[in-house]
Amino acid sequence: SAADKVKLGALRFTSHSGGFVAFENGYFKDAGLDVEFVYFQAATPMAVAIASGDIDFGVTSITGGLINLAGKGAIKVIGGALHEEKGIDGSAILASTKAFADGLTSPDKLKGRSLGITQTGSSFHYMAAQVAKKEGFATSDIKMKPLQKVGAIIGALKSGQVDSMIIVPHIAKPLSKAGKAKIIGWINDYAPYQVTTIFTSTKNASGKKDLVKRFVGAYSKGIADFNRVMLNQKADMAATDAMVKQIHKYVYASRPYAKAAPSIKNGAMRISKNASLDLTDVKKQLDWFQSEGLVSKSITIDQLVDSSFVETY
Amino acid sequence: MDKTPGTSRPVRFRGGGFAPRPLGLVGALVFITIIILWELGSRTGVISALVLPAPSEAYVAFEELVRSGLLWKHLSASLQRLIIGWSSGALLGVLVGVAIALFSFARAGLVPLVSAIFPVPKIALLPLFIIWFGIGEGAKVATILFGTFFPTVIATYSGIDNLDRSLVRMGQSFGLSWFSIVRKIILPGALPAILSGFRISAAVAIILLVAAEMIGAEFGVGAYILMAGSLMATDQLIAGVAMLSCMGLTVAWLISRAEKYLLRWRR
Amino acid sequence: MDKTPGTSRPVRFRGGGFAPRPLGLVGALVFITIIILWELGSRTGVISALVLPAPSEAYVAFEELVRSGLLWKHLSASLQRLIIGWSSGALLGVLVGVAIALFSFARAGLVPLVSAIFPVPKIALLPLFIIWFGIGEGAKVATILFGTFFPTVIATYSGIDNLDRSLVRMGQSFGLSWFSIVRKIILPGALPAILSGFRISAAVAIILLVAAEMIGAEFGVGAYILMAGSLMATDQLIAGVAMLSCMGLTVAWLISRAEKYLLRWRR
Amino acid sequence: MDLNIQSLGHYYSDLEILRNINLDVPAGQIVAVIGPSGCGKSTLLRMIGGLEQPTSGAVLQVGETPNDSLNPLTYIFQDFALLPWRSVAGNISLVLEDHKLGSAEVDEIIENVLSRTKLGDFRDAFPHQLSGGMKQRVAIARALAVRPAVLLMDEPLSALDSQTHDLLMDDLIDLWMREKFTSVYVTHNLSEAVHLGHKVVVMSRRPGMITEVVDIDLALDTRKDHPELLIEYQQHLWNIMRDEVRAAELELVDG
Amino acid sequence: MDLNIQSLGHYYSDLEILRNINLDVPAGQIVAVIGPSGCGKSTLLRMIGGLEQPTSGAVLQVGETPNDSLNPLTYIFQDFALLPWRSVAGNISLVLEDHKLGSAEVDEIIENVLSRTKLGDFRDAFPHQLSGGMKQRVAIARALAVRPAVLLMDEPLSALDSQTHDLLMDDLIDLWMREKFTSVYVTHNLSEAVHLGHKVVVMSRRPGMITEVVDIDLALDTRKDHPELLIEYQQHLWNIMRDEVRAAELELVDG
Ligand SMILES: Nc1ncnc2c1ncn2[C@@H]1O[C@H](COP(=O)(O)OP(=O)(O)OP(=O)(O)O)[C@@H](O)[C@H]1O
Ligand SMILES: Nc1ncnc2c1ncn2[C@@H]1O[C@H](COP(=O)(O)OP(=O)(O)OP(=O)(O)O)[C@@H](O)[C@H]1O
Ligand SMILES: [Mg+2]
Ligand SMILES: [Mg+2]
Repeated sequence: SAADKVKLGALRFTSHSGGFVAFENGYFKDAGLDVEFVYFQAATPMAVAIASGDIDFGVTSITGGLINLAGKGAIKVIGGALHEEKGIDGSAILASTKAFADGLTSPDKLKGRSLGITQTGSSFHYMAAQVAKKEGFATSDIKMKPLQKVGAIIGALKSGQVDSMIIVPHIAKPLSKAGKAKIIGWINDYAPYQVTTIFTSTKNASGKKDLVKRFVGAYSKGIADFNRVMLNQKADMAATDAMVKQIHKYVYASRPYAKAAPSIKNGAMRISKNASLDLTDVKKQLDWFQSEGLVSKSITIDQLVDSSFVETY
Repeated sequence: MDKTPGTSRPVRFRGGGFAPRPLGLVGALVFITIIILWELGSRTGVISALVLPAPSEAYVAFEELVRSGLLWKHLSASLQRLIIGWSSGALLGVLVGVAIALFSFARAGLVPLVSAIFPVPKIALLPLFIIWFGIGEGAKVATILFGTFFPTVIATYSGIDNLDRSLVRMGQSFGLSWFSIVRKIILPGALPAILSGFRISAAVAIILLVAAEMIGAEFGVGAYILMAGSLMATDQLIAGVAMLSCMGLTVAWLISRAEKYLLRWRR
Repeated sequence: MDKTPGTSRPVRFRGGGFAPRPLGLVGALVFITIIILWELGSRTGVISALVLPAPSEAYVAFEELVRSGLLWKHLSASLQRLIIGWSSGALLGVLVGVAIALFSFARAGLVPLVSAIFPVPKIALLPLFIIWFGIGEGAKVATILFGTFFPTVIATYSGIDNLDRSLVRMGQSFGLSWFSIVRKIILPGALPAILSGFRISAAVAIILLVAAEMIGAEFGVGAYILMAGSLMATDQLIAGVAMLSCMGLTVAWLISRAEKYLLRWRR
Repeated sequence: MDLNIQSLGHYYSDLEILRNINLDVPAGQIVAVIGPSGCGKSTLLRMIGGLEQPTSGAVLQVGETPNDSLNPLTYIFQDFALLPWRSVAGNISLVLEDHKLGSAEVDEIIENVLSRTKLGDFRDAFPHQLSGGMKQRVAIARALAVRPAVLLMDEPLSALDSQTHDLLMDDLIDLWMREKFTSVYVTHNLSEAVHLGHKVVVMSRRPGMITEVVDIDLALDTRKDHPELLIEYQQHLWNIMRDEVRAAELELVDG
Repeated sequence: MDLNIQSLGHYYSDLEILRNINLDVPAGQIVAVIGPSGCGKSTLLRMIGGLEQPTSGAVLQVGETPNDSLNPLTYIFQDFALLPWRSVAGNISLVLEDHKLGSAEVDEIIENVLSRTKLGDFRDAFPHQLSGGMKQRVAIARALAVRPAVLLMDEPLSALDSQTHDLLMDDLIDLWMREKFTSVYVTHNLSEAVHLGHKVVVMSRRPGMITEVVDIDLALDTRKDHPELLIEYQQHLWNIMRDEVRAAELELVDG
């Protein structure tokens, strides 16, 4: 029988490599899925496009917007992707050189400092709240500056308009190396944290369980390949280069390979094995969003997550 | 007059028309109809509740805003940015527009520059704006100023280009100073075009509130909309958008008043 | 003539002026100067390399785009959206503008609607656009169409409002049909205002490319800029912005040509 | 087609412009209207042509309009009303385009009226390239192009030098001899009035009323042969107008 | 202040408009210019007033301008050139505002010129509310307001009825008797020319050249008493112009 047509929403980021690798290695085809990538420039339109039925699957962080859409019965989280754990590079906390010189040398000094985030209710906002909680001060003690775009936050940090930010390693490391900012801590110290999740429309999750299962299975194979090679790059340089080449077709495609490769390599973060989902942390996140009044109190974890597809913990 | 009236008929009236009369209530009626239809559509499920909430829900969100006292904070922050940004952008725009219309050098040098910079999306330049103007009020006002400046420039110089030069020659023949000619002949003559440019630039300024308040704004209608958008809180989103619409209506009404007074010489 | 030439002097020339002459090269010179200063600033470090790369770096990024063959893909995708979106927006805008200018009902019903909807930021409505038009070309074209429609409406009806009605009366006195009067008297008379509206709406259309291509666009100059922005690839960002500027310059040049031909009757 | 003006009155907001105008314009006659500046002559003409609606009274048309006329009631405007974006020929073709004429016929008509108004060299000039008198001639050419049954002329020869003036006046007389059109002819030139008018209507100062209607019982084409008679009529009209002004001044003194 | 026009010539692109114009306008004299429509009278006037630059030749001014004049060289335009957004009074105050006059003085000047042109009732009317003749009178009033030393008039009385026309012509004669202003007076009305001109310049068809200059040696204020003389002059001018037209027609036939 003909393969099922499936549209997968993606951002051209290294963190979406699970899908790219699975596609390149033919795992989707093997599962009887004819996957077509649909690229987005931002996460919100991707979530809406799933709600409107324009695409079938997407991968992005848990945000207030995602939870609210789930609350309206439009989408369901079905698996995990990026997961912060101790010992593996994850997002870093950066201080501007000015603030660093001024004494902001570790995350516990963030009290009273400004922090650039994209939006209220974004994953950056949540991470900052976790840091504040662990370091023993209120979230409101950090002055959140919503700047919409990562690029804008970086600009603000470099020019000292904000004191700090939280950002993925392949951006954090070069900035720090170039002396434009200082890494003062790692988010994985506040782990575990389920950063991104795989989600689909409620219709798919309840009506096409078989298709969703096959999709998750194939995606997991891609994740396994990615983790094996990219989290251990020194072990097999040839395999690493081969995979970076695969990924380069999708990420930084407009740049020459030589320029793109380091960014891709630096950007490799652990993707959850078998797309398993840290349900405990997802619950924690939901509670936080509700306690901040960012999403409706009536949304339950069952509305947000369909745990029948992957292993949860 | 000695003809029998049977064979005669009045000369057909051919004049008139081409000049709409005000029908005050129709506008309000249109809004009410749209809102009622929308509400009905939402209630019956014809309009998916997913992204477009019923007007009543948006109204609830608005009430919440009033109750929490945040409305005024948002509004005053935005209005301040709007007024400063728009009025300085419009003023600069008229000045530059006049310069372009009157000086060969200004025209040759500035028109291509305007054509090249106007189409650059403000959002793409947000990082640069932050570097240049910081994340305080400066950047926000500058965004609005930038956005209103260009349409005003174009409306102004096109309006002046379109003036019949014979009135200028009259002014020169009476020995009016250059400044008098500009102020008393050129600017009033271009005023209809400038006011229509203001209509456009004021709407653009309101649109740009959202872009401006992307830059680290805690309060402001734009910031409220952005937050609602990222949270997919569509009821708040619509409430925020409705506030922008009301601002637009207010500005349009003010400009209509100004036109009615300033352009009363038009037949 | 019998006077000695010593006591006589020519009558002072008071006319002329108020009509800039074209100085072709100045425009190019301004651009070249700006780019050279910028490059120098970047090389000497006066302009921080952080967010504003040197023009030469942007040029390298552009070359890369040419070499990879992606340039044409991006350009053709964007141009197609622009042309369809802008031309349908402008056409609809002129039609609605004429209706507003001529029919009492259209004016009363539509002007408030235009004033209320124009200031709504397209970005805020992206989610709605996706639901209404999907994520295909429809939503992108619709975004541009929406953006160009409103300024065109305003420019058109203001332009017609500003026409002297005596020419219309002349047309009526010769028994011209309503349609002839609109086509041969009203539209040509409002053409200068409509063309100036086109200048504005074309720039707005280019600006909106970025917003439009937020909606699941794979190719397009806007998508390229968005991606460059999210990757903080400022060289590509500037290269993309420069492409938009070039589009703006091209459109402005085309409109100038059109004005020169269509408005050659102006003195 | 006769025109029949019945107790017509007009106000612009509070200003009374015309009061109780009763006038018959019989088919095939030229009615000249004279009166002081601002007394409402142009306004009256606009009402006769159906371009404006009187506050009171009515303008009736009696009998049928001829079939071969493209625009039975045709105007020559005091301010010319030329489209600045159309050439001289374009301004004339404007009023022909709505009638289904072949392009050869349109060209022929344009050629004809342009040569009659001595504008042949300026076919393609734009209005702003014309002198005042040339603009006025374009307006006349345009009116002639539609073969009017009734010509409503508002000082049609005012901007012309005496040579061109006499030439076009003769042309109008010839035209009338051939086609016997009906006309209301507003002028401030008494000599024009007595040369062209079958009757001359004298209007008073604002509010414009009809002071007197003078019939001139001389065939149009023979008038040139009776200059003394014409001068007599002219003197008579002059006296009426002077008396009117005197009366007005007395009124001012008394009031 | 005399004006001295030396071998002036002008082209509009390829079209020759004026050819070798040599003319003296002595201080305190009115020079009337007549000629066929489109021959370049308005163009010549614009050059005399410094509003346009001739292709060749020059206009010289000899002697000093008087001090009490607000605008020595003043125009009355053929198309009135009124600002539509200013009232009648505003159009006049426009040309006074740049001179540091007290507002009382400005009001007085406006009052004076409006009453001289019989426009007192229309102080606050906008141009579109005026009749053609009233607009022309506003243009005259505006020119009188600046106490010109040289008046450049382009058919200033063409839109006026005979009464108002004569009234304003008398007013101009009175004014000249009092102030002996210099003037170039373009007209198509031969009677105006002989009533007002110290000399009358007859121009030929385009390209406009000076065909003849007729001196009229009669004091302006006594001319009304010699109607037969004036008619003789008028007839003479008429003959020159007719000959000119005949010559032109012959040329056409031969060419
Ligand atoms: N801007 C222009 N461009 C081209 N030709 C022009 C321009 N202005 C005037 N002309 C031409 O110059 C000639 C003289 O025009 P001008 O207005 O001086 O005539 P005039 O003697 O004042 O005529 P009239 O008595 O009809 O007012 C005309 O043939 C006209 O077509
Ligand atoms: N739109 C208007 N609004 C107000 N008043 C007007 C308007 N149009 C004309 N008038 C007034 O109506 C009166 C008559 O004007 P009209 O143009 O009919 O005079 P006219 O007899 O043609 O004069 P002229 O010989 O000077 O052309 C004038 O007093 C004028 O001020
Ligand atoms: Mg009139
Ligand atoms: Mg002239």
